[in-house]
Amino acid sequence: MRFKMMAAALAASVTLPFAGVASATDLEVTHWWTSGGEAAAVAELAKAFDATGNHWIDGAIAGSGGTARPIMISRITGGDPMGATQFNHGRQAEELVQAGLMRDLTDVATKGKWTEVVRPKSLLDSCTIDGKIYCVPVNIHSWQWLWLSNEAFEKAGVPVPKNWDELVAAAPALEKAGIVPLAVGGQPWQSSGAFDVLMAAIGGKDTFLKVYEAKDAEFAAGPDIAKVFKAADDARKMAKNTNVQDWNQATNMVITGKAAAQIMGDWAQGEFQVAGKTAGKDYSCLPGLGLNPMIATGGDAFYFPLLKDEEKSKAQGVLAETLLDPKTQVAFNLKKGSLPVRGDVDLNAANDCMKKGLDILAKGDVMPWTDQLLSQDTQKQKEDLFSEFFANQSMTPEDAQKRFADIIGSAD
Amino acid sequence: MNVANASVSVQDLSLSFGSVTVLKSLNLDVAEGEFVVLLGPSGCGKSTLLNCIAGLLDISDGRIFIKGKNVTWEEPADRGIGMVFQSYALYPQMTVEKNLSFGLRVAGTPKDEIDKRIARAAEILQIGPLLQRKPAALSGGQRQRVAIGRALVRDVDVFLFDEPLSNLDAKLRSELRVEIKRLHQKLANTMIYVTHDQIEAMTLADRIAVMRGGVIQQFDAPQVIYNRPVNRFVAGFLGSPGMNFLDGRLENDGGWHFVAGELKVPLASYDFEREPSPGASVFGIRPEHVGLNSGSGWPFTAQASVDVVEPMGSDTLVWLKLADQNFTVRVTSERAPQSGESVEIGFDPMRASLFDEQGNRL
Amino acid sequence: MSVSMKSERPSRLFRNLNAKIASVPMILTALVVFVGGTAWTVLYSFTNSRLLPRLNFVGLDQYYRLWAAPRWLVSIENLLIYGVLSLIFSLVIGFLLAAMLDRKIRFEDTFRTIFLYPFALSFIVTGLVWQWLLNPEFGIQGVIRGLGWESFNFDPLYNSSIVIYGVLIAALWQGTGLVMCLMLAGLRGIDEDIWKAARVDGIPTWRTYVSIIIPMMRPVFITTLVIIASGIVKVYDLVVAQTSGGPGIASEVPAKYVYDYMFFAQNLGQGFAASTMMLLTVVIVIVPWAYLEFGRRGRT
Amino acid sequence: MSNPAVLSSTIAGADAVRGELSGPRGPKPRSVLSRRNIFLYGTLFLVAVYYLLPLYVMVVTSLKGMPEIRLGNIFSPPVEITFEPWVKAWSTACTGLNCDGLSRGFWNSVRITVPSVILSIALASVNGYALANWRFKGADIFFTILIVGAFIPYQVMLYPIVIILREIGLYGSLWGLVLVHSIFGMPILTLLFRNYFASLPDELFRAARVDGAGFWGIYLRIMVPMSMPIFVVALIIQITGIWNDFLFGVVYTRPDTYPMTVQLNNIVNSVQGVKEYNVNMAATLITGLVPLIIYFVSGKLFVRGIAAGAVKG
Repeated sequence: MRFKMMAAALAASVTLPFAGVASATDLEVTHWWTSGGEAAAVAELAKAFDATGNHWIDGAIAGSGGTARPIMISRITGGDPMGATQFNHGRQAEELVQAGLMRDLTDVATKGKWTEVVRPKSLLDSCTIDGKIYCVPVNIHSWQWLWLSNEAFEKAGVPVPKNWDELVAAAPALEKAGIVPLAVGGQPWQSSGAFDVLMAAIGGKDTFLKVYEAKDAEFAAGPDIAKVFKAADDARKMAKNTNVQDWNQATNMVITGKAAAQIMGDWAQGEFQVAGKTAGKDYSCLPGLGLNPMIATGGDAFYFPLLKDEEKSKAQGVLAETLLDPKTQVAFNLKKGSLPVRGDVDLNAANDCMKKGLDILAKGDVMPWTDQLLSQDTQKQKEDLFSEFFANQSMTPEDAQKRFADIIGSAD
Repeated sequence: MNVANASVSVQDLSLSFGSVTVLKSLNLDVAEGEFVVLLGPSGCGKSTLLNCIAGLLDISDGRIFIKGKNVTWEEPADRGIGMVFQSYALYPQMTVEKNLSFGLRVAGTPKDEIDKRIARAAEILQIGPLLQRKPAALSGGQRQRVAIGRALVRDVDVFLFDEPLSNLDAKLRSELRVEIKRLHQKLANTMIYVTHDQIEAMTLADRIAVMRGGVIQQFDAPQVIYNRPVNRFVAGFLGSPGMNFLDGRLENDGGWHFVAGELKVPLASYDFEREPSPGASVFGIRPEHVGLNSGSGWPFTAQASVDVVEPMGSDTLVWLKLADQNFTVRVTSERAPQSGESVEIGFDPMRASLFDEQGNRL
Repeated sequence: MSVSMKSERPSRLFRNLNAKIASVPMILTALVVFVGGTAWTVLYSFTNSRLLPRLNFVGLDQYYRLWAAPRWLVSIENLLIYGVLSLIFSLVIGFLLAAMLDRKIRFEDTFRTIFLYPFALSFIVTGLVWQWLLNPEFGIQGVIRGLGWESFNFDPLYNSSIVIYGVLIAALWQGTGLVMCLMLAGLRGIDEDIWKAARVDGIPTWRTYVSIIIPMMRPVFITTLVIIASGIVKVYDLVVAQTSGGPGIASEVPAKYVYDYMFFAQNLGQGFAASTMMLLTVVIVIVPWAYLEFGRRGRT
Repeated sequence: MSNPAVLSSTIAGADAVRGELSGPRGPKPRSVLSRRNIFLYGTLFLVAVYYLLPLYVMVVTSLKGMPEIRLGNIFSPPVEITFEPWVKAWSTACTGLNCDGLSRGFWNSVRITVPSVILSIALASVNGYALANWRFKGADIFFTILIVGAFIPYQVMLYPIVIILREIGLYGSLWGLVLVHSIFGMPILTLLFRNYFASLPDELFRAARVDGAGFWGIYLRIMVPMSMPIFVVALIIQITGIWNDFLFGVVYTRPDTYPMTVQLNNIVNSVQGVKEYNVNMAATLITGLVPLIIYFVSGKLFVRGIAAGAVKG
């Protein structure tokens, strides 16, 4: 019986791909949003775009930006560009723009008065090269969050910490209860990102900018940063039993109470939501690790390769408009767990954590993030360093700091 | 011989692979309808020469004419040759009939013509019942017959055989040898036949070309080659057991003599090729040209002691010590001596071959 | 000479013309893709190309940086360990299995199929399965601990110092079947008389293998070596699927460094410099040998 | 002057193969229950377990439900067999917005594999034939380059290939990918074919030339029909290699023609909350099914084909 059903299912699904062909302009959109919360958010964008009479062809490539980006870049440089593609805004697409491969969106932006609605303004600045606008920011993602499992602390019999230092203090109790105090997945960008968060939280905005914007290697080798490395050392000790790779598996450890905390961007919130958890009740969040509440204005943006096809170019314009449409912004960002890029939208539906973020944003406590400040090359070197630092307990914070300073010294 | 009336003419042919020269400025003219055997030890270049004639190897220098036509750079198929290989080289996936007709089909010969030729070849070679079989289902002799048939159907002027019988056992070999001879008599085609087997060479050839080191040593009728070898190599290569060679000196004391130790052979009856001069030389005589204890009647006799006696059925080989050198004599079995015995040998110096220090015939 | 020279020696170029035409794809592949691609890569390794290749020369900067990068050094070390061990183990295991199968055993087909099937699976699949089997929580370690041996410790993928051996286990699982197959084919190609002769001479079996059979199988070993070695240099998918280079950078390999720096870090120049180093090593090791093996031979 | 040992087996390619595979050649084992036999079979059995374990775990896991996986150990057989993971992997697993599982990729893989296998084998066999039988000046140099090319990591070549494909206008098309597969399959396949053709008796080739067959005539009418064993080997290697390819499939095509492995990667790597190991394993098995079946069915032909000359240097 079961076999028959399966066979039928197989047969049905085989014929499907050849069935539906859309009549409106098809636009292929590539991105690397494939986790539960991310996929749900993309679905909102697709829905909004389809509603304009066009058709969103989804080109999701799993495995984070590292897998997806080379494919996207190859296709753009190889002369077979997609209709639109996700990049982290910042410096990733700079050269593609300079090579004249990307479409200038200034006309669409002027029409939609983007300069007025996009907030904070720095987002649009990242999209602007030589006075022309080349990308559409869709959300603000900030890294500086500490996610806490209320259940884990309850189990360990300690109060839910209010900041990073309290978490460090609670670690022994957590470990005794068989709970991993801090979940850090094995992917290199996670440890690297966690370190940046620690720097911003412990050192503050000025320290952060001095290292990453001014690229002051001497300062990076100095005592201020040594403090950050000390904290990173605490972090890796707490994280040493994590044993997972993906960020959302690490998040899942917090969701299920196997781990007490995770330093992760606001996109983690999407996972809590998908799991049906409520902010404040099941989990807590501490922006800026509870030390230094700030919002980094990193985030995602869509870029539009220059296409020859008139129809498609027109559809690109429509998509660009749609992405910044207030309704789309709300729907997308609620699912994604990120903050909208326009200040004039109604986010009543937002949960506790999101509201915290919005408040900080409203106060203007914003800072740029490494995506905007550092080249991918420097980022990668940093990732190599911190993934080694977090995995290899025998590497001293001093050694790591020395290498870190070298990287900053040669950064561009 | 003039190129125009030679069936196959090879002129100044050289072949080298890199720095290795395999054939050196070689000349060979084969007459119409002639059966020529290329004979020599392995590595002498005889198969290479055949492959050059067939067009299977690109030569480095020289020219090749077949039927008066310069075919030096023609494709093998356009040279009017048929070739039979040592390993038969039958196409394993084709039936005998397909094997026979492959070349004709490639050339686009009409179907009825193909059938006619196959029928004829099958009749000549008596392979009619095998036509629908695959080569794997044939015996060695049958395979070789098919291989010959493949050359036959092409209706060519020149047949090339590349050691066609070496993969067969002794009995089959002699059977097929006769058959090839019969075939030649019947077809009267020009045939060039490569072998290292001197019996095949002697029995089949109109003329034999003895080769060594890429050079033809002697090219003549089998009897001439056998009886008047031009050099020591040719003399030693033909005949089994090989020719006896005695090292000694040529001396002239009132007539030419060959002297080795106590042995002194008068050479009055020897037909010198050129004016001899005194000095080191080699005296050669074939074992079958020597008599043993046969009394008088020989122009020359000498005493020798028997070393080993080898009965070979029809006759017996007697290994002797003559002037402290090895010497063999072939005698009929009933006249065989005992080992250790002292015997008298006799021969006619007229039948001997004398060579100078360089091994060339005197 | 009574006959005129009709056919002149044809131009060298047109000799074997069809063979040359048929070899055009090969020649193009060799020249355009392999030589051309390599030359292009080497050229751009002297530039500071980032996301897109640009001819902005910076001399040997990329190489200085490469050899100063701890991750590159770890990668090289890993490739050495992995390469040497996987070469030795796959040859030894492959040969032993083949020798065992060659001993007139029953169920030879079954055993052979079992040893060979992993080769049908991609490295991605291999990596995933072994990642799972070696997972300390519910893989082999977990199961054995569950049986009561609490202190049992086997977590190669989560232990920096032995992680490369964890990768090796999976690689051997996937690759030895093919080696066995090649070896078995080689053993089957050896004349049975050799065995008889060895037996008559009273040579022990192991000695026959070592002194007679293995030397006779030289061509098989060479083909096998080409296949294994080319796989080793290229190892990438397996590491990505199994460990992603972790923990930390403990299981990084050169091919992954190349890929990561070209595409993640968007530093083509650095990726090309690493590629060039890999190519250089390959060329130094392979070319003299390949030329001797495949080039100088022929014309028999 | 050929070696008689080779010549004796020249009667037929098929014949030669049969001869070589007449059976095991090793020394004859002693009585059934000798210590030696126990050791032999014992070792083989243990090794077989090592080889089968991962497959067993994959199959067993793919038939379990998630709760059972979380509780039980990976080696225990499923308490309750469910085909749910298989159905999900095939038809409903999601990547981004596309929730049609592996089914879409399956046909793409077929469309990629078939022409790639045909073209790559056609090219490599002609190359091998030209190298073995029609040696021309310089051929060896190209062949050496090709063999060295086998050692170049694909990642290194990604970028130059993008440029080449762009210049010839094949980037992003199915034919571009077919070409890439043919190029990268060329070194090893050419080596195999060259070795095989070189092991065939040269006299057959000469006989065919005397019969008037040209380069292509000999290839098609003499060589190919005699070379089924090596074609089978090449077929198996290529089908497996191309079917399992991920890198080229993802870089040189577009999403609507992504092969199955890309979908596998998407399913396995796009973690939605908890890793669904059962679905992952089912997806893995489904993806590996085509090459696995080929191996289980034709394993014998594979060894036979390799024995028939592919490894004779």
